[in-house]
Amino acid sequence: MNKRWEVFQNSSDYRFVPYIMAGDPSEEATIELSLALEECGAAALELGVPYSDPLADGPVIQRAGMRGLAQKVNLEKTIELVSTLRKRGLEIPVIIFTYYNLLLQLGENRFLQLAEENGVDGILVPDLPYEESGYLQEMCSQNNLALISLVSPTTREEKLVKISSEAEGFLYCISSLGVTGIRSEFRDGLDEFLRAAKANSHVPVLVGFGLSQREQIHQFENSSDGFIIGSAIVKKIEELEDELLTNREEAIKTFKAYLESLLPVYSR
Amino acid sequence: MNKRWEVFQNSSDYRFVPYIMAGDPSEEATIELSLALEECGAAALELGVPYSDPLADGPVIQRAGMRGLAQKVNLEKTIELVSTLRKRGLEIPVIIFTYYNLLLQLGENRFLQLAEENGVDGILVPDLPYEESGYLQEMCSQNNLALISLVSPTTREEKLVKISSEAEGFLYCISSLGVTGIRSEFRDGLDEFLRAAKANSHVPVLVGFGLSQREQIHQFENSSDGFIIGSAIVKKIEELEDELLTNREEAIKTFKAYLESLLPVYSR
Amino acid sequence: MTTATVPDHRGRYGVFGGKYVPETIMFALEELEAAFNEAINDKEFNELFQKELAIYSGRPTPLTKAERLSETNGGASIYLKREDLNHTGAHKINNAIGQALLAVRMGKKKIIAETGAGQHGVAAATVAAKYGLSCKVYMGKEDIRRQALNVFRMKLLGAEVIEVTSGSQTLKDATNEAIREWVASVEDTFYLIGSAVGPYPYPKMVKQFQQVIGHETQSQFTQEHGGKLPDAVVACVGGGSNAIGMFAPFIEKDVPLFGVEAAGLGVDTDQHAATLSKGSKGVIHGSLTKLLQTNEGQITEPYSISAGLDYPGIGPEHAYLHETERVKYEAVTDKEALEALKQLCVTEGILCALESAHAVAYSLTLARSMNKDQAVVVCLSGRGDKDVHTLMDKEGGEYR
Amino acid sequence: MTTATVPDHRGRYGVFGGKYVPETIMFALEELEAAFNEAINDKEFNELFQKELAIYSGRPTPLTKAERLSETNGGASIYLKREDLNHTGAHKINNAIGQALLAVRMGKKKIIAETGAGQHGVAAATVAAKYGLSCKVYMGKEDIRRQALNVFRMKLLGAEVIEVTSGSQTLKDATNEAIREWVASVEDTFYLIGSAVGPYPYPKMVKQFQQVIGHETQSQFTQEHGGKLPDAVVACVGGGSNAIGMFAPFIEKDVPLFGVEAAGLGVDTDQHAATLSKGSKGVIHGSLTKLLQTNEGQITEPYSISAGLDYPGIGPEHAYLHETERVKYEAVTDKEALEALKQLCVTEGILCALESAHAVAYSLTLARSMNKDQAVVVCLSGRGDKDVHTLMDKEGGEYR
Ligand SMILES: Cc1ncc(COP(=O)(O)O)c(C=O)c1O
Ligand SMILES: Cc1ncc(COP(=O)(O)O)c(C=O)c1O
Repeated sequence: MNKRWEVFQNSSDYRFVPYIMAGDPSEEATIELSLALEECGAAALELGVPYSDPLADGPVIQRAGMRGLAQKVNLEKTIELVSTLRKRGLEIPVIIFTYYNLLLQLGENRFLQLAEENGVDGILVPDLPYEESGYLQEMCSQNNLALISLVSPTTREEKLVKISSEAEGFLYCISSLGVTGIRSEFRDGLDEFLRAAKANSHVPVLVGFGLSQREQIHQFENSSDGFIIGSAIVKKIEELEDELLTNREEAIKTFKAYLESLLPVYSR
Repeated sequence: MNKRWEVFQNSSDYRFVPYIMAGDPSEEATIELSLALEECGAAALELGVPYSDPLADGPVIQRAGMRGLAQKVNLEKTIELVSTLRKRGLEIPVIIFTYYNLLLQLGENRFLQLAEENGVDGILVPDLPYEESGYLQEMCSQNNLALISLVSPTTREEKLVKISSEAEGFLYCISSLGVTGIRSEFRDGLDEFLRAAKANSHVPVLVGFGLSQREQIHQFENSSDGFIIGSAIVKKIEELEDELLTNREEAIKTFKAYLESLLPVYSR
Repeated sequence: MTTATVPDHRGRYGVFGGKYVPETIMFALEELEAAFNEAINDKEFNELFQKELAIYSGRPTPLTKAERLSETNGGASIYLKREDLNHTGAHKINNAIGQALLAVRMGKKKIIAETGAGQHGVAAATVAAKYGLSCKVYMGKEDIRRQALNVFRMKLLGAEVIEVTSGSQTLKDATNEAIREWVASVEDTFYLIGSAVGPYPYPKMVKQFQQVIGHETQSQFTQEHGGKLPDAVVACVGGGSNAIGMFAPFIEKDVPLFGVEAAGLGVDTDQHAATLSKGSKGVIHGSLTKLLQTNEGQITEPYSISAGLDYPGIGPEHAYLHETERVKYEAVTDKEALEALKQLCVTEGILCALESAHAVAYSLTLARSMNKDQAVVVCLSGRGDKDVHTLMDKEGGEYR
Repeated sequence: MTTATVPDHRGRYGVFGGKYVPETIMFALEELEAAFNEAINDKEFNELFQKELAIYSGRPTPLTKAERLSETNGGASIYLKREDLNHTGAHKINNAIGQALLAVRMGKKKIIAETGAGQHGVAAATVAAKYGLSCKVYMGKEDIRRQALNVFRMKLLGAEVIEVTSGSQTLKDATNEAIREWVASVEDTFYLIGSAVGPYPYPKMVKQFQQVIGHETQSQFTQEHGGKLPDAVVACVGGGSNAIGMFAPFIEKDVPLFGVEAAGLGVDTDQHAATLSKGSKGVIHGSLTKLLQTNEGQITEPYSISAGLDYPGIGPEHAYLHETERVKYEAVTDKEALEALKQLCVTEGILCALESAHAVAYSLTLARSMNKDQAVVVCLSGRGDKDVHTLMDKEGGEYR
C-alpha cells in the first residue's frame, strides 16, 4: 500500500470521495476542480474516463462523458492528467473510474505502467464484477494499485463476505439499485448491508450512488466510513460549464461554496 | 314477328345498326340522334341503358353510361324513351341493350309489359349468355320480343350452330375478342366464323365490336348482312356533348356529316 | 342437411350462382370447368397442391386456444384458426396456389387478377413469381393510392399493376376491368379470382382450394377434444372465401355456423358492406347473388374500415346458405371490430387483420352467451400488419 | 470438432463471453442461470415450449426448395428455412417465447427489452401480451422515428415504448438503457434480450431457444435426402441468434457453415456492420466479443441498410467460431442484399427481410461455386413486409 492510501485509511474522518469526469468541461477545469475538492476535504478522488457506452451511469454522468469525449479525453490522457495533478500538489489518492473496454484497448499492462508513472492509486471498473476481475486483481496487487471493489444490496451474503474481506483501497457499497444518479430515497435494510460489509472489510467502507444532500449523508455516518458523491457534483459542474471555460476562478469559487453547503462539517 | 322486324329482315341492304346510350348527353339528344341515325340509313337501333358496372364495355361506352347515369336515366326511362321515339316517327326496330341486373331489378314481367307498351322490339343482354337465357328467351317469345343472341369467335362450333339457328331479330357476331371499343385490326378466321353463322341463321347476321371506319365495314360485306357500330358513334356524341346540349340543331348536322363519311354508300 | 346437391350442373346454389358473362368468355369457363374437374380427380394434382400448401405456405396452420381472450371475455373457449400464419399473411394464398397450379396445368402463361386492398393482388403476384407466370393485377386508382405498400410489393414480385380509373375506382371496378381484360385475352390468359365469387366454376373452385382451412380445423379440434366438434364456427365474409373454406366440412354436420359481414358505421346507415343483411338479389361479376344496389339495379359502393370486406356482392353459396338459414350471417361495425382487434392484441399478442377482427368481435358476443365448457372456433383469416396504417390514422394521437 | 466444451462454467467461449456487468445485477444473472438450467432439464418446460412454438407460432416452419431461384442462379440447389412464416414474421419469436416462459416460471411479472428496428420489440410485446406480463421496450429516438409502424404495433400490444435519447439514440444505446433499467429494477424484472449477445447465460439461453431452427432443418433436410446432410448452411448475423440457432446441430458435424455480416456500403468504407471481418476484441453489453470501435475503445456506430444487422457487436460464440475457423464469416453489401431480395421475389414469390437477404445473397455466390447435385440451406430469418418502406425509399421512382 502506498503512502497516500495509508493516509486515507488511517484517517479518522468520515471520508468524502467525490467523482468527476476527466475533461469535463476541459482538462484544465478538471485540474482546478480536483484541487478545489481536495481543499474542501476530499479524502480521495474518483476520476471518470469518458466512454461512448457508460451503461452503469445515469443521464448526468452520461452527459459529462459526452463533454469529456468532445474534449478528446481518453483513458491515457486521464491517467496523464493525474501526473499534472500531482505536480499541482494533489495529495489524495486518485482512482481511475473506467469501463472495461477502454482498459482492454489500452492494454492492462500498459495501463499499469502508465498508472505507476503518473501517480495513480487505484482503479474502479464498474462493469468488471468480482467474478471477472481475477486477472486484473492480480496484476494490480503486483503493481501496488488498488482495484476498488463494489458490493450492492443484491450481492449474496457469501460473496459479500469474500469481496469485503479482500477489498483494497476502500470498499464501495452501492446504496441503491440502478445506475449513478441523484435519488431522494434509499432502500430499507441498507444499514444492515453496510454493517455486514464493515464487519468483514479491512479497508474503509464507503457508501455511494445517489447521494446529493447533507441529510442523506448523515443517514449513513454510523454504518460506514465515508461516502461517495458523483452525480450531484457533476451536475454542479454542468451548471458551471460556461463559467468554468470563461471565468474559471469565479466558477471554482461558486463550486467551493456549493461543496461547503453540501458537505457535513466533519468532512471538510 | 312484328312489322318493324319484317322490314328489317326483308331488306336487301347491307344493314347498319348503331348503338347509342340513352340519356347521353340528355334524353332529348338521344331522341334527335336516333332520328338522325334512321335518316342516315340505320336499319335498327340499339339503345344502351346506363349501368354502374358495364363489364362488357370499353371506356368510350363506360363514359357514355356515366353521362346517362348523371341524367338519371334508368331502364324504365329508356323504355319510355322508345315510346317518344315512336311518336316522333322512328320506324326502325329498337333494341334495348341492358345488363342483366337492371332487368332483374325491374322484373322480367314488368320489362316485357313496358316493352310492349312502348314499342320496343328487342332486347340484348350482354352478360346473359345462351346458357342462362332460357327463361328470358321463352318470355320474350311469348311476348313477341326478339332476344338478340351473340356469338363470338370463341363460341364452340356446336353451340354456334344452335344459337345461330335459334336467333331472332338478328344474330350479333362479335368480330373481336374484348369489350366494346374501337379497333384497328380484326382476327384472322373471322370470315369463316361469319360464314358458319350465316349458314345456320334464319335472321340477318350482323357483325359488331370495334368497327370505326368505312374500310373495316367493307371487309365484312360479303360474309355478313350488316354491321353494328357503337363506340365510334358514341365517341362522336361525346365530342359533340356540349353542342348537343346548347345548339342541338348544329350538333345534329355535324353528327349526320360524320355518319355520311363513315357509312358505305349502300347503307344510307 | 340441405347442401349436398349444390352446386347443380349449371353452377347453381338454389337460384344463386350461374355464369352471367359475355359469350366471348363462356368457352373459357367451360374449359376451366373441365380442367378443374379433371385436376381435382387427379391424385397427383391434389398431392402437389397439398405439398405446396405445406412446404411453401407453411400449412397446416395451427389452431391456437386463446386462453387469455376467453378468460377476459367469459363464457365459451375461443379457438383461433391461424390463417394469418400463411405465407403472405392470409388465407388468400391457399386459393392462389390452387388456381396457379391449375393455370400451369392448363398451359397458361399469363394470369390476371383483381384486387382491392392488395391482399389478393399480392397473393396472385406471389404465385405468378413462384410458378413463372406473367401477372397483371387490376386495382382501382383510389385503392392504389390507399395501399401504396401493397402496390409496391406486387411490383417487387414482378407483377404489373394496372390502374383502373373507371366507375368508383375501387374493387368492383377493378373486377369489371379484369373481366374486360379476360374477355380480350381469354385464349391464353387465366383469370385468378380472389374470392368465392364470380361465374361458375369459380365459387366451387375457390371453395375447393380453401376448404383445407375447415378440414384442418376439424381434425385439429376433434383431436384435442376426443372427437367432439366445436360448438360454433365463425368467419368473416367479404366475398366469402375464408368463410366457405372454413365452413366446408361443417355444413353437413350439426355445428352452428356464423358468417360475419362488415356493418361499417352501422347497418342502418348507408355506410356498410352488409350484403346479406341489407342487400338484394342481383347479378354481379358473373354470378346471381345478393348485392348492395339501388332499387333500379345500380350497384352501390359499400363501406367498411376493412378493405377486404368492402365488396358489394358475396359468393353465391353464401346467398344460398343465408336463404336456407344453414348459416347465420351477422354484421359487426367498424367500432366493434377495432375493439376486438385491440383486445386480441393485448390478451394474445396477435395483431389480426381488420377483416378477421369482425369475426373475432362476433365470437366474443357469441362466447359470452355460451357455457364455459363450450368452444367457438374463429377463422383468423389474416394478419394485421397491412392495417397498421389504417389503425394509426384511426387512433390518431392516442397511440402516437 | 472444437466446440463441445463451450461455454465453460464461467460462460466463456474460448476467451469470449463472460459477464461484464455491474455487481448489482450479478445476482440476477445467477438466479437466471439457475432457473434456466433447471427449466431446460425439466421435461414439462420443454414440452410447453415446444407446444407454444407449434400452436402459437406455427412451427415447424417449412424448408422450401427454391427451384426457380436455384435454376436462375445455376449450381447447387438452394433451400430456404422459412423463419419468415413464424408469428410476427421472424425467428425472434422463438427466443421471445422461450424467455417469456422462463420469466413466468421465475414468477416475474415485468419484462423489459431493447429493440432496434422494432422486430424484437414486437416479439417481446407479443409474448408479454400472451403471457400477461407488463412490458417496457427501450428504443432509440432515432429508431422510433424510422420505425413508426413497429412502435405503433408494440403499443397496440400493450407495451410501453421508452424513447432513448442517450448516445447515438439507436440500438446500442437502447441496450445500454435497458441494462440501466434492469439494474434499477432487477428484483422483479426479467430482461428479455433479443439476440445471442449480452452477459452469460444469455448467449447460451438464446441459442437454446433458437436451435429449433437448426434441428428442424436437419430433420427436414435429411428426410428429403435419405439421411444426407446439406453441403452448406448459411445464415445472416446481426447479434447472431438466427445463425447460432441454425448452426447449432451442425457445428459438431462435417457441414460447412457460413455467417453473413452486413458490409453496408463496403467493408473498406466506414459504413458497415461487419463486426467479425473488421472489428476487434472488446466488451459490449456485458460480453467479451468482437466489436466495432476506435482504437481507444469507444464503440462506433455501425451502418447497414438492414436495421437488424446494424449492431456494433456480435454474440460471443460467433467470435469464438470465427477465431476457431469452424464457421466462415462473409460480408455482403447493401447493394448485393437488395439484388438478392429482388431476385428471390421474382423467382420464388418470397419477400424476405433485408437481414435475411444478406444470407440469400451469399448463398447465391456459394451455390454458383458448387455442383448441381449439392445443396445449400439458407436461414430465411424473417419476412420483408417491415422493409417495404426502406425499399420504396431506396428504389425511388423505379417502382412508383
Ligand atoms: C385477411 C382477409 N380476411 C378476409 C378477407 C375477405 O375475403 P373472403 O370473404 O373472400 O375471405 C380478405 C380479403 O381481402 C382478407 O384479406
Ligand atoms: C429478420 C431478422 N433477421 C436477422 C436479424 C438479426 O438478428 P440475429 O443475428 O440475432 O438473428 C434480425 C434482427 O432484428 C431480424 O429481424
